[in-house]
Amino acid sequence: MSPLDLLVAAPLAFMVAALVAGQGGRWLILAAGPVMLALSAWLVVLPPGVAHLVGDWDLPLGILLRADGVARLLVPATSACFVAVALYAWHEFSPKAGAETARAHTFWPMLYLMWGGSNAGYLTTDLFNLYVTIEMVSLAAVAMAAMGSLAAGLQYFLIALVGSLAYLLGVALLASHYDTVDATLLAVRARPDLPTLMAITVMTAGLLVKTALFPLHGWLPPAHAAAPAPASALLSAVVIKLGFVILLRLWFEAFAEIIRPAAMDLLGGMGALAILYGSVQAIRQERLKLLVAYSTVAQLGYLFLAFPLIANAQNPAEPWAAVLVHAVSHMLAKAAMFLAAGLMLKAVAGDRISDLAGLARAMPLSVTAFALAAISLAGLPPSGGFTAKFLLLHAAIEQGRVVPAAVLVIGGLLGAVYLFRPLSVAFSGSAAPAVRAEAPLRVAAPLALASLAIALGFAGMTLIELSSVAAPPAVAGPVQAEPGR
Amino acid sequence: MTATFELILCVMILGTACVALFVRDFLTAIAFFVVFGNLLGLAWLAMGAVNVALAEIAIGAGVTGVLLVLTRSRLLALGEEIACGPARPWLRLGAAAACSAFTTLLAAAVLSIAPGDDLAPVVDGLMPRIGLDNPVTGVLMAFRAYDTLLESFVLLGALVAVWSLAPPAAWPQPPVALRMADPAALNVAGSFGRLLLPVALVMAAYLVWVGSDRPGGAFQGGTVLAGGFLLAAMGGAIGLPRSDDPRLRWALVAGPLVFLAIGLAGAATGRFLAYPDGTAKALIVTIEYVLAFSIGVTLALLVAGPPARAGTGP
Amino acid sequence: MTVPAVLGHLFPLTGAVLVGLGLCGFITLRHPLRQLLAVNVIGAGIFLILGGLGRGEGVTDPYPQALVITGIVVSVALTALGTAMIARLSEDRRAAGSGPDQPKDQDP
Amino acid sequence: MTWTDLAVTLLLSAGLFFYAAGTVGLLRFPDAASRLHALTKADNVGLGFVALAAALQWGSLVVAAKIAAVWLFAILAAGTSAQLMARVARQDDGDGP
Repeated sequence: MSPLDLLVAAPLAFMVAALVAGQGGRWLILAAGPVMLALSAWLVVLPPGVAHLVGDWDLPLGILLRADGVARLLVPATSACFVAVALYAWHEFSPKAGAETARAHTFWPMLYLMWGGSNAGYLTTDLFNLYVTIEMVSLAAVAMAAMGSLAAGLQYFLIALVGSLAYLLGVALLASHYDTVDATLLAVRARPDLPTLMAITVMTAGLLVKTALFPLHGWLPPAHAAAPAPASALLSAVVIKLGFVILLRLWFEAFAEIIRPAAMDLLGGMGALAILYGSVQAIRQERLKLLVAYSTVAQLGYLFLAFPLIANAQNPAEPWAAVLVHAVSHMLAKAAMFLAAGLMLKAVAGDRISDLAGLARAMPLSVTAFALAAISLAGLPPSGGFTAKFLLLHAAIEQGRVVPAAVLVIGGLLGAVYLFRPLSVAFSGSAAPAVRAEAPLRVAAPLALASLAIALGFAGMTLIELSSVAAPPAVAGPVQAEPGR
Repeated sequence: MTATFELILCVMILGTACVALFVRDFLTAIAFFVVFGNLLGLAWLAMGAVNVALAEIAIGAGVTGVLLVLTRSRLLALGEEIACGPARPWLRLGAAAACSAFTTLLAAAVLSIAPGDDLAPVVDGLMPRIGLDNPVTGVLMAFRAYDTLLESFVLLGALVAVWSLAPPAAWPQPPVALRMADPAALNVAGSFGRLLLPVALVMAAYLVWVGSDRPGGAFQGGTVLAGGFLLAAMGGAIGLPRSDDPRLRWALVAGPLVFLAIGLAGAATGRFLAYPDGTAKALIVTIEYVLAFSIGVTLALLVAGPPARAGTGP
Repeated sequence: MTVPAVLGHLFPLTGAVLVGLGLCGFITLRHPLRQLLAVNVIGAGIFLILGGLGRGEGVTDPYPQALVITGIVVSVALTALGTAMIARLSEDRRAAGSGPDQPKDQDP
Repeated sequence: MTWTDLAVTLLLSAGLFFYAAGTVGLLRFPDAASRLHALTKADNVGLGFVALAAALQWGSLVVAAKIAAVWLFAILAAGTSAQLMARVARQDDGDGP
C-alpha cells in the first residue's frame, strides 16, 4: 500500500459510498476527513524520490505515480480545503425531509470525484492520464458552477471542453511522435521539431483557457461568483490549480530543454497583465463575490509571472518554491475568503459590498477570517502570500528584471486596495445589523483555512525544502539525479 | 484499390462533417452527424482497429446521435429555435482564415510524424503475462487499467452531474419518460423493445466475453446493453427508475466499485491494479462483466436526462 | 512528397482537417447544441490523428486504440452533461418567460 | 475465376441493383408512404443479396448464420422504424390542409 494510490482510491471509494448511502452521504466526511488528512501527511513524510508504476507495468506503456515537491505541497493543501469546505457545506447541502433537492444529494459524490481527480492529477506524470483527471475535475466543477447560474455554467462547460480538447490534441501528437506520453520520458526524448512545438502550443493554450489566465479569463468571474459559496471556494481554490500544475510539468520537466526564453517571457507578460487587469477590475466591482473572483484572476497572474523568473534564475529552486508556496497559500486563503464572504452575504441578505456595513461587530469571527485571508492574498507579512511574493521579488531584483519587480510591488498595493475596501465597509457604520447566529462549524471552517494561510508564513524553510523534493532537473540543477522510477 | 476506397471514404467523411456542421436545419445536421460517425467507424475498420470501430459506431454515432435528437425535440417542445441565423460575415471570414491557417500547420505537423505501430511489439511481448489475446483489452484493462478505472468514474460522475441539474422539487422522481405518446406507435415500439432487450443482453454478454481474445469489451458491450434498455423504455416495456432507488444506485456503482476493489486487493498483495500471476484473465473478465452492466445502466440514464417533476413530458 | 507517403497519412490528415472544420464551426455557430456537435467533430478528428498515426503494416497499434476508446467514452459522458444543461437552461428560460433579462445570459 | 466468385459477383450486382432502385424511389416518389415503401422493401432485398454474397464468399456455416441474424435484425429494425415514421407522416398529413 502506498499513499500515492490511496490518495486517489480513497476519495473514489467515498464517492461510491456517498452514492450508495443516499441521504446519509454527507456524514461520510467524518470518516473521509481524517483518512485523507492522514494520507496527505503520510505523503509528505515519504522518503524523497518515492515513485512507482501502477500495476508494475513498465514505461512507456504504464503510468508512473510520483511523490514530488509539487504533490507534497498541493495534496495536503487540497485536502485541507476539501475538509473545510465539506464541513462548511454540511448544513447547506443536507437533504431535508419533504424538501429534498438534487444538489443536496449530488454535491457529495461530486466533491469526492473532484477530490480524487485533483489528487490523481498532482501525482501522475502521464499526460494522457492527466487528460482523464482534468475531465474528472471539470465535470464536477461544471456541475457545481451550474448550481449557481446555469447560463454561466454552460459557458464554462463549453470553454472547458474546447480547452481539454486542445490539450488532448497535443497529447495525440506527442503519443504518435514519441510513442509515450510520460513526462519523465518525454524529457529525454523530446526534440524541438514542428509536431512537438505544435503540441506544446495547443496544450499550453488549452490549459491556459482552463486556468483562466488573462486574456482567456472571461468565463471565470461569472461562473465563480454565481456558484454557492462552497462551490465557489472549490472552483477558485482547487480546480484551476490542476491546469497550472500540468503546465509546470510541461514547461519545466517534459519540455524544459525545448522551450525558448521568449516563450517564458510571453507567459510571464501575460501573468503581469493578469495581475494588473484583475486587480483593477476587482477594485471596480460593487458585488463582493465578483471582487473575490476577479482577485482570483489577478492572483493567477503571479503563478505565471514566476515562469521566466524560474527559467532565468541562478538558483531556480527559490522562485520554484515561491510559485508553489503561492499556489498553496492562494488555495487556502481564497477558499477561506469565499466561505467567509458566503457567510457575510447570507447574513445581510445582499450581494453588494455596501451591504456589509457594520458587519464586523455582528459577526467578528467571519470578518476576521476574511481579513486574515486578505492579508495573505495581499502579500502582507506574516503569511504564506508574503513568503511567496517576497521570494519572487527577491528573484526579480537579483536578475535585474525591473518590470516583474514593479508589477509585484504595484500588484501588492492594488491588492491591498481592493481587499481593504470590503473590510473598511464592514468595520464602518455605527449600528451592528441583527444577524442570525451561524452554526459553529460554518464559522470555524473559513477561520481555520485563513489561519493556515497565515501560519504558512512561519514555515517558510520547511515549505522551500518540501518544494525541492524530486524537483525536475531544470529546477534542481543537473546534480540532482533523474526522478526515480 | 484499397487506396481509392480510403480516399473516397475520407472525402465522404469530410463532406458529411461539413454538412453536419454548417447546414441550416438541425435535424439534417444530426442525421449527417450520425452518418459521419458510421463512416468514421468504417475508417477505423479500414485501419484494422475493429475495437475502436465498434466503440465509435455504438458510442460516437449511436449514443451521441440519440442525445442530440432527444435534446432537439425537448428544445422544440419548449418552442426554442435551434437553427439560428448565420454569424456576421467578418466573423465567418475571420474564423475561416484562422482555422485554415491552423489546419495547415496541424497538417504539416501530422505529415512530419511517421506512422508506425512501434508499441505493438511491446504490447505483444506483455500479453502472455495476462493470458488474453486481444491486445486492446490488454492495454485497457491491464497496462493502462488506471486510465480505465478513472474513466469509469468519469462516466459515473457525469450521471451524478446530470442529476444535479434536476429542477427544484423534481428530486428524486424518474427522468422524463421516454415512452411514445401515440398508443399505436407505443404498441409497435413496445413489441420491438420487448424482443430486442433480451437480444441486447445476450449480445452484450457475448461482446464482453469475446473481448478477451477478439474485438469487443466492456464499453462496447455496455453500450449495446444501454441501447436495449433505451428501446425497451421507448416502447414502454420498462419504466425509468427513481434516482434514489437503492437497487439502481448499486447497479450504477457496481462496476467502478468492483474495479476499485480488485485494484486495491492488488495493492494489498503488491501493487495497485496489479493482477497476481495466473489470475489476470479471471479478474479482468469479472471486472469487465460488472463494468459493462454498470456502463449500460449509466449510459441509458445519461440519455434519459435529469429527474423531472411528475407530469411534465415532452 | 511521394504519393504513397501522403496516402499513409490519409486518415490523420483527414483528422487534421476535421479539427479545423470543427473549430471553425465552434466559433461561427451560436447555438450551444450546435457548438456541442462541433466539439464532437473536433474530438473525432483528434482520435483519427491519434489512431491513424499508429497504423502499421496491416494492423493498428493497440496503444493508441485504447487511448481512443477511453477518449470516446469520456467525450460521450461530457456530451450527455452538455445536452442536459442546454435542455435545462431552455426550460428555465421558458419558465422565467422571455423577459428583458434573457439576452443578459447569452454570451456577447 | 471460380463458380463461387461468379455467384458472389452476380449476387452483389443484384444487391446493388435493388439498392439503386430503392434510392431512386426515395428521391422520385411523391409522398412519404411510397418513399418509405421504396426504402424498406427494396433496400432489405438489396441487403439480403449482399448478405448472401458475403456468406458465400466466407464459406462457413457459422459465419453464414451470423450474417443471417444481422439481416433479420436489420429487417426488423427497418420494419419498426418504417411503421413509426409512417404514423408520424400520416398525423402530419391529417394536421395539414
